[in-house]
Amino acid sequence: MQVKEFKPLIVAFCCNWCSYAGADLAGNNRLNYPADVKIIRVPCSCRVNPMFILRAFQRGADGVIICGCHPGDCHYTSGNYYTRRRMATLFSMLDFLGIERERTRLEWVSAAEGAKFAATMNDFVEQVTALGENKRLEDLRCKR
Amino acid sequence: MRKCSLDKLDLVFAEIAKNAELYLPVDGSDGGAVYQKWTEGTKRSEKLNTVKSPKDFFFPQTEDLMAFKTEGKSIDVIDTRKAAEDFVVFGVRACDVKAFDVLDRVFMVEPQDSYYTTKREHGVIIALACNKPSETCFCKTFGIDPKEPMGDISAWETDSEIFFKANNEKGEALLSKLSGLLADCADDAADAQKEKIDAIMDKLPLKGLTTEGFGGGKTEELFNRPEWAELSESCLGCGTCTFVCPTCQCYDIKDFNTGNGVLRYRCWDSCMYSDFTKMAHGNNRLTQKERFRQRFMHKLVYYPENNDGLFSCVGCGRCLAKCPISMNIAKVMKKMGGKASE
Amino acid sequence: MQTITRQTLLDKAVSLLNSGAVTCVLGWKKGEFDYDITPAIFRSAEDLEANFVWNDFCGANFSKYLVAKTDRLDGKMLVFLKPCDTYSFNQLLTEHRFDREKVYAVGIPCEGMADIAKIKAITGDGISSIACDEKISVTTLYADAPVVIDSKDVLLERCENCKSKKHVAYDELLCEEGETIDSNRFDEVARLEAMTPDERFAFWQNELSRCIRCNACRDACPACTCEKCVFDNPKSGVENKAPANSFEEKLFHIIRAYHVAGRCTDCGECSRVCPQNIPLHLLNRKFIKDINEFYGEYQAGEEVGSRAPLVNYTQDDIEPGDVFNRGGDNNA
Amino acid sequence: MNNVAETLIPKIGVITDVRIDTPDIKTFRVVTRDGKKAFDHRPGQCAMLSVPGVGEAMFSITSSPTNEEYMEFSIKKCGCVTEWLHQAEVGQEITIRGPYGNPFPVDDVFAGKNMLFIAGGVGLAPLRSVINYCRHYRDRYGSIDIVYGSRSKDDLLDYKEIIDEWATDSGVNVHLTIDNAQEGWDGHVGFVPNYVKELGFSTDKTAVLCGPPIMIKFTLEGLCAMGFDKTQIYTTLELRMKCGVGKCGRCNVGSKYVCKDGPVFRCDELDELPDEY
Repeated sequence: MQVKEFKPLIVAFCCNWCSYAGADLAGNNRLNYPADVKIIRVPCSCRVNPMFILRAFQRGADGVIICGCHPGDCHYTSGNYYTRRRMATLFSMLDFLGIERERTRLEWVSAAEGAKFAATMNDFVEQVTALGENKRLEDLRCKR
Repeated sequence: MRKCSLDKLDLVFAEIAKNAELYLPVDGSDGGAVYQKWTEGTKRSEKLNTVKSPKDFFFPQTEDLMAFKTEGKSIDVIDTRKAAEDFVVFGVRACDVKAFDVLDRVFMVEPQDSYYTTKREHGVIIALACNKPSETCFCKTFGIDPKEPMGDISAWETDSEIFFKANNEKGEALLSKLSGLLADCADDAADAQKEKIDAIMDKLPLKGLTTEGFGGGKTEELFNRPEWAELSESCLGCGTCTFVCPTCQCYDIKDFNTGNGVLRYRCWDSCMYSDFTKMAHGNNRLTQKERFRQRFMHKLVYYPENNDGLFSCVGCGRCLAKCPISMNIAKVMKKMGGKASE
Repeated sequence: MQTITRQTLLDKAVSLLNSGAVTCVLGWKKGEFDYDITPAIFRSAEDLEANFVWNDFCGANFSKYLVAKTDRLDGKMLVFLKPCDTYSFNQLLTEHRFDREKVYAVGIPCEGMADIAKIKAITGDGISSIACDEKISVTTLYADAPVVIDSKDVLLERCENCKSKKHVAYDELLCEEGETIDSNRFDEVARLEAMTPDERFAFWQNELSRCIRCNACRDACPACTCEKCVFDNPKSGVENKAPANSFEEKLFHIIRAYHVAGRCTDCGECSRVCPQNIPLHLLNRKFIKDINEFYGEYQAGEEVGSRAPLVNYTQDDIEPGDVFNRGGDNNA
Repeated sequence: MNNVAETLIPKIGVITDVRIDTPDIKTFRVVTRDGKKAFDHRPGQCAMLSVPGVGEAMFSITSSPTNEEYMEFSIKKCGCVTEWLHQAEVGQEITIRGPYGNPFPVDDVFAGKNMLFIAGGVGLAPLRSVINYCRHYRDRYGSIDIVYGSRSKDDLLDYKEIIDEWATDSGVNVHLTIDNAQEGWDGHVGFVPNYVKELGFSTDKTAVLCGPPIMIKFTLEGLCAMGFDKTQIYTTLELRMKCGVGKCGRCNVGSKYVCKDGPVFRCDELDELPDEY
């Protein structure tokens, strides 16, 4: 029997002012990262509500990454500081419920860091691939 | 009537489980009893009753109704109904058995609800008399006798033996399959146990609670009574009472978009919820008082009016035990209607 | 056993009501049995005399009622507050959820409230009466003699791990000023943290799978005072009246705990009211423990107007990636 | 068991025509995939229409049963389902199940009677079915009076049909009114209840009312003041519904379920229900 190779579905929430442009730069520079990363542009990383992350998992994501501006560089002065607190507590809670901590990540990627964006995505995809399918936050109804 | 010794009961369970799934109350990790599938070694709960009622077997909390595939402007309906398997539920109490009658009169009248009806046809209920009723019990108020539970088979338990009596063909068919394990006995064999139950029933604190003042035709008399305001004053508007209730049958139909189609399912709903009657342009029950009143008026007046005087409360006492603020139908009945004689 | 008597509370309530200082009293009303006590608003001295109770089963936290019940109130409402209730009281004031001027808060001492489920686990079903004196004495239909229980053995979980005997808000205090307590309330959280992720997952799967989505936890929670909850909003996409699968159970409880994180005073009402005995307080305590460890000790409701940790920041906060690398037993 | 009929499982309907009636009301023509009517109905009955993924809602069938080709639904935009329908195009499929509820007693009680129809706004939708039924079997009924009012001329439903067909029928008197005067309107201006009082009908009629609750309330008072008995007046109710067959409990008022015991009620029957509709 042929085993289908597992390719994780990754949802990346990217801040409009930095990492989204960083992704653009990565593309312009022909840097490779897997096509399984689906980018969702948000006006600021702090726009990401914990519900977004859980809903991404429900709808079939195997990993969720949030990319924002480096601390101190937020377009709106302090948005990413709030993101940092929110994600720290949320990720800790997910871990508390026994959900693999490697499935979620927060990274700071500026508009100039195309290479970092690609490297981060490659690394995260590799990490989630190693974990396998998301079973602990899956919604069976959404399985194809 | 047939009997076997209690230490042989597991053999009886094993025999039943050969042909059908068998469910019975077991102790959950939180201390409350819950219906679970029997497998070799499953230990029966000693608790009087389960936290959730057995209505789940026929009317589960969520149930898929159908699915839709949409493409462009076209829609396909997919019938997701599956053929029901035979199953047996052991240890249902007299009150909960009566609750099936209440539900039958909703789901099995025309147009019949096929989801409920097929499960009902495939389920065999073995009802068990209550040896140790709780202080929250008041089934007698609604004419239910815990020593004579109905169901397809009635059962009585003593310290050493268990007695079975089939009440219909379905029950007789099951008992005949167990004939190798059961011995015939006189029809009055369980009478001593029945007397013991009667003696306890006489001591229950709610024994005097009556349905006097309730029933069909009492709408006008009860609806505008000032007591509703006071009774509902601290109601949180949660759905605990409705979800543990064996007779509450209101449901919601919802669509869930799975990303590759639409699943239409139904789930229990509660008249205590603020959005129960909310429409696009308003709500005809705006405050908790009205929603609270609806629940009790439905059980004590509207339902009996439509169902030959049958109340849609069976006195199982679950809401008495579980309401976060300890407001319940017994308090409502005492305040609004006949008084319990001490 | 409670140190303050029903009579003391009754006298206070009646005198304030009769003097016109308050127009109604939020108190505990006796039920059918000795333990099924309902929060109620008393408007007359006669009603108080006849129905007011104070015993080991007065667990209900009244703070949340103030939001709805003082909204269009003429005059003041007297409310009896146990020490833990005062934290919720302050937190609601911080969030401007009720008018302080409409409330006359009387602080009363509390020696911990009893959990009827724990009592029934000892005595069995069929309780005919419970007397709360020095010890709790339970008479049942099935035992010849009453079962006598030390109230300390049957406390509600939140009272076993009582965090404070101090009233942080009151107009009048009917006892000595209490102290906060160095409780062991985070022990169970730490025990879970020390498990492997698989064990933790299995633990929560078992607990949360019992959820029937009755919303009692949310509706009793003094921090859950949204006019319209996201889980009631059909347009939110997550409105689910029943947990259709294990994802929805987790979604509801994670989001609910998260929404009250930093605002939850750890009053324990969620666990007390849960008909399925799910230890929901552990989710809230995990957030409190994390917040304390990441951002410094914070007790919601300790003072009015304090800024909740999740709507605050410093420039050198811990990175989410470092949360698991702090050493200690968290590194399962 | 898939051959057991299940009322909750709908049929597929195709929208074959969308007519823009007023700024917020459209009338949809619905047939099955093979171009037939989905089912037969009686005047005043309802059908459950749904858009998978959006929701299901109860609508009164506005076309008369005498129309054997298709069904029509006049739908006002006010919630999720109706908003979605309003942006639907011809050819769109929806689901349909029914018929639900009790019809108006057109063949027994109404037979031989002089009829008075009073409607406000989209309240004409459920009455149109009865009116057209009575017009079809014109010889079975006495005189027909129709009082219809809306906010403005643009908000009058089925205006063309009213003017071209109803008003030209013999023995049918149409009285139109709008709430506020506007250019291009030389008819009556004023609220429906007041207009009914001004017109002053004799009590040898059977009245059928439908409209916003406030209009029903005052019109009912007006008719009673004229000497009408409540047993002569019929109306149709609307509440939130899910199942349509008296099981889900949502439309329960008193001992009645609006979906199954209504939506048509005689006004004296309504008096026996608690005031919750």
